[in-house]
Amino acid sequence: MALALQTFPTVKDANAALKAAGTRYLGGGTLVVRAANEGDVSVSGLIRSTDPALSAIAVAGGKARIGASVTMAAIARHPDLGALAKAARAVGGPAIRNTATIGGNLFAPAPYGDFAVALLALDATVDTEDGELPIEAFLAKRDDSRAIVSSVRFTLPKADGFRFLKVSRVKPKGVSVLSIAAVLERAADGTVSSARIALGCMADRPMRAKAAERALKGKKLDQNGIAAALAAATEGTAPITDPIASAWYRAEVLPVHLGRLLLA
Amino acid sequence: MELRKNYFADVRKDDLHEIGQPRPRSDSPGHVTGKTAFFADRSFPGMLHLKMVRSPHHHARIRSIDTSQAEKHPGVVKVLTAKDVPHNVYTILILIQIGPEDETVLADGKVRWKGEAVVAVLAETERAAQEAAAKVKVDYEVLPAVFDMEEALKPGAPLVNEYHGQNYYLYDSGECRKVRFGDVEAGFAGADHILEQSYQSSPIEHAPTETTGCVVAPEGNDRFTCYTNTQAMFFTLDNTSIILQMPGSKLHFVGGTVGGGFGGKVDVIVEPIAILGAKLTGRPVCFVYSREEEMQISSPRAAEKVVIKDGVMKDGRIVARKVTGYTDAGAYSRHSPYGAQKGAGHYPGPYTIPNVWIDTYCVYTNRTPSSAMRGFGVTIGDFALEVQMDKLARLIGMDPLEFRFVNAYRDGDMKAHRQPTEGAALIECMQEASRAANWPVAEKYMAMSSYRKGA
Amino acid sequence: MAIRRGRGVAAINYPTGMNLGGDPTQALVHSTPTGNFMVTLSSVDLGQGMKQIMAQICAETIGVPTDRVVVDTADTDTGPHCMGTFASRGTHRAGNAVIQAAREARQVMLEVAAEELEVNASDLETDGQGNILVKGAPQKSISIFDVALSAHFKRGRSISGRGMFLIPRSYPEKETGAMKPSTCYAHACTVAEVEVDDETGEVTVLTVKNVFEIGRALNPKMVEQQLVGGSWMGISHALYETTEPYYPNRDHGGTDFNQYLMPGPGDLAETEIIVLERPSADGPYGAKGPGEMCANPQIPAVANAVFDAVGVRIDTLPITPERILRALKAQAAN
Amino acid sequence: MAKVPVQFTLNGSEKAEFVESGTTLLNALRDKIGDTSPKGGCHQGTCGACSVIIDGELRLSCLTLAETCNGAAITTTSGLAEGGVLHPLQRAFLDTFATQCGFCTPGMIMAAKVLLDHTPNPSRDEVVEALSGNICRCTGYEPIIQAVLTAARANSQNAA
Repeated sequence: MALALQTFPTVKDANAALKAAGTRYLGGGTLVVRAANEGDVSVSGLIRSTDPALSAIAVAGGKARIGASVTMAAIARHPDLGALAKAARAVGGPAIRNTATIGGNLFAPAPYGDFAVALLALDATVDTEDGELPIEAFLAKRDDSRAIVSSVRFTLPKADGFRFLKVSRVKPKGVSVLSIAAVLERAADGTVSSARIALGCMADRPMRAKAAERALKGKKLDQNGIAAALAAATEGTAPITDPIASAWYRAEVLPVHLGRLLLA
Repeated sequence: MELRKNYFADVRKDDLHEIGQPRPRSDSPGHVTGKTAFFADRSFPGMLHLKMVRSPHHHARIRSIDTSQAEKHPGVVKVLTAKDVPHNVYTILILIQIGPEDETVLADGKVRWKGEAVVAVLAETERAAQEAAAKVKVDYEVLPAVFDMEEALKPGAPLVNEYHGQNYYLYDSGECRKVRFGDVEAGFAGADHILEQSYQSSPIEHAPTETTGCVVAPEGNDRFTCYTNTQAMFFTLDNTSIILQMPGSKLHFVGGTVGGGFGGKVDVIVEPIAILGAKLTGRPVCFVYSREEEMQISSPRAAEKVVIKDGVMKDGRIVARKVTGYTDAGAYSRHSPYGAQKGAGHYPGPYTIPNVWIDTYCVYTNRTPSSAMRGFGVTIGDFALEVQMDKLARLIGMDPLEFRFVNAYRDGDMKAHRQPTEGAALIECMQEASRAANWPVAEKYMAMSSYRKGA
Repeated sequence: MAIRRGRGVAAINYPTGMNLGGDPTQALVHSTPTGNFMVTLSSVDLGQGMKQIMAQICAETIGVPTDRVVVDTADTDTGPHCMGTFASRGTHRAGNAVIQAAREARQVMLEVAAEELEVNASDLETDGQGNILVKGAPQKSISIFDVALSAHFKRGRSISGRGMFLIPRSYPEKETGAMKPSTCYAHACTVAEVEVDDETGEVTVLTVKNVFEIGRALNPKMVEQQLVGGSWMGISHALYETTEPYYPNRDHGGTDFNQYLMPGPGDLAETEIIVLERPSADGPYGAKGPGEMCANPQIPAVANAVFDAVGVRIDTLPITPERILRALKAQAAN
Repeated sequence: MAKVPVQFTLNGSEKAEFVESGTTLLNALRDKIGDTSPKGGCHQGTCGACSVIIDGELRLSCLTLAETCNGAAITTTSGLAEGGVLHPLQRAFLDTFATQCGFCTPGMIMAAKVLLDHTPNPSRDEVVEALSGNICRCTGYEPIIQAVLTAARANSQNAA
């Protein structure tokens, strides 16, 4: 069947249309249009929604709600999302960032999806018509998810509390060898009071480095303080092997890069 | 960039009007305005799109092909299989008498690499061609495959290509192209040190920004105009003429504006089948590789293995060099037998060595056929040779740059393939590099010249 | 963490042409009625600028400015045979064919001029600006514009020429390998300076200093284009590129420009290009083929620099961070 | 096959066409409207050769469906020269010998134009970032970076 695009004014109507076989939701197009161009004939119906809520960014009271159609470029230039600008700019070149959406990034398979790694570290929640879901739970079942993501919510990190690193072979734009996002809070004595560390490319989708997080609690961010966290960094990971790097390499250099990020 | 005119000024006249002038490129205004016409910038009413059904297996027998569902698919105009191609088994270098014909335009009974073309679908739209291609049913019996050159050369390895009968190209000199100069074993026997090392590469893609392709328009006069980005117009025309058993006078090729070649567009792959499609349908046909096809289906630079054994004296002279080169041709010859023998003509590199032994093999494996690329037959060899030179220098405790001066060829020196050196300039390049990189070498090397008195 | 620095050198030569197959190219040259010149070929311009170079070669030979030459190429209905654009043969083979054709056309042009000026053709020369002068008496002259008009409408002469350049095939001798695999050779020497991160195996190429000897820089700006781009490709080959990252395993081949790795605009080494010219005896105005060899010496130079930096040899291309890291770990284990 | 109307301005002039639903802007521009300056190098969003400017933003026409561009203002490289006078970027690409095969050039010029429209005096790093989604296989990028910096200098001199 030939390809056809249907546009709906509300997410609700679009969700209803997605019930039909052979349909897929069109976000920015970096995944779906590419698949169609490359001859994926399993999709014949593209569904999108022009619901204004999908394009809205709301920041208030230290919390952010970002519509799923908001692009990486829009996040990168938003004055209240400065902490996330580095992570948003890590996605693609300028044209891709004008296209790639925050909603789409949640579905991007490794080595893509660097912004979703940031969202995971932020402990974001994902809104669909089924309600609000913690991002970790959402990512776990994203392959079966049919409901349109309408927005993503998270608490803005404290100044300097958010760290992000993307390692790629090609500069300034290349896909990830790995990416790391960390939200760190520190007590008055400088020790880590809470840590959330998310990893990209260390599994088929973004994952938390929970052993490293635990090992970091109560420690100072110095060479000795982070040693246990680095030793535990690869616990639970199943890195991908792809043309960029092997699982072996990713596992070998994860502690190195995590250490550099934590000491930066 | 700096032109250093002080070198070779005695053999060069610099009084020309147009030569040596940095004239603006006549093609650039078209490029910057987007007006330059590449082949794909031409389209014709009623143009069909050709998509290829490709083998999902590295090596398999084809039990049957069922195109019936594809043929019924809306928008499909023609489906082509091996039986539609007049002269289906070909090889491009047959034009210079390098046979045997060993490759199928469309697979016939067997596939020998993952991605091999099996069925061509021509439809009104790209989408219809893609949908119909998905409906072609091919029943395969998977066969053992071989990917490693050393494995392929062992007795009992799966036979990749029956047209050769063994997993290497048979030259008139035997299983390899040979160069024999001096007495290499005597050279090793008299050497202060022996160093044998092995070097390896993997396939490299030309990755031009414009993918391989062509647009074919049937003319009213029983001729076909093919707009193509081939690197070799008549090579392509003449091979097409053979494959389609069609007089060359029926073919008109237009090209010459190519979005990057680097050797990747010298194979004759897209044009014959597109012209056949145009002939059988009477419609214009467009066959353009997808980026994925360009990356994994079009011929890459061959993987190579190079084993170098050197005998070297404490004073820096290399007295014997034995090189064994293996070129991974993949499943078919294309240009690889030529590349392997070009390697034989290139070793032992730009050095004068009295005792040389060279064997270069062209080996068949079940991977994408390799072919020419920028530096064909030489690039990987130079990597091996020049890393080996670095190792030799360190082995005998010499500066690596000085070590090269000791061995550099100069005018009149006899090369291993028995041609006297002419027009050498290696020494001068190294002298200039020594200055530019602030890598000083002994004055006697800076005083050397590629010239030899009386030569 | 340690960033360790090293440098390496490599020197190479490169053969011009496809002698082992037999290597012909033809060209035709003719003038228009107003003294512009058309070069007809079937050679292909891949972006290296062949059309422009053939125009300059024809212009030099005829004795007119380059902007009076038009190159019509890569149409098999009009252009005579060319083997193709590969093997660093384009400039050398087609250039020689254009010179031969242009010389023949020039001879007719001078003969017509001689008739108009009532002198011997052998006493005439061109000024490169579009005029034909009597040697030693430059006040006696005629424009090529007028000569072409005369040839067309008065003298009935075709100012045209045919060029054919053939390197006959060299058949390697079976047992000794005696052969003539090439005509002239270009040369290069490259010094590369790198930094290696010994915890990740990542390599940064800081500088490459390339010296190329190319016979003759027919158009220095275009030579620079080739050499700069080639130097980039050489580094790319050394450190990044392959379609089969786990060769001979066939899995995980890249299918796009994200997966097929090449240095990006943020990865560029500081690149110095120095050109020497030792004109080749058989090249057009001494030119050799620089297009391929310019991408070769960086590969071993970078490999040698990596060794100089961290003391491990990577003898398998590409020299990836993984290969370096594995070698460093093996080195540490010993 | 269902056809849908598309209507937008291309380089200042109104265009209206019917295309099959799901047609990319790249194919609509090239096959229907006849502007072949955007090139199809990958159709994956990985090479940048198809770059165009849509409502002031750099976009990849191969990933953009034509029917989503209704009412938009689209600029392509073929529309940059005014009255036969080259845009400063085009001039700079000529002067610095920044084109070889020319296939990536229109996309590079689009990426550079968006940069200079927002950042008339970019740093080298900003130029590198702006070009980072565009692949060139011939030049090694340096001449293209120099072309953009040259054009920026020419612009600022004209403005002064």
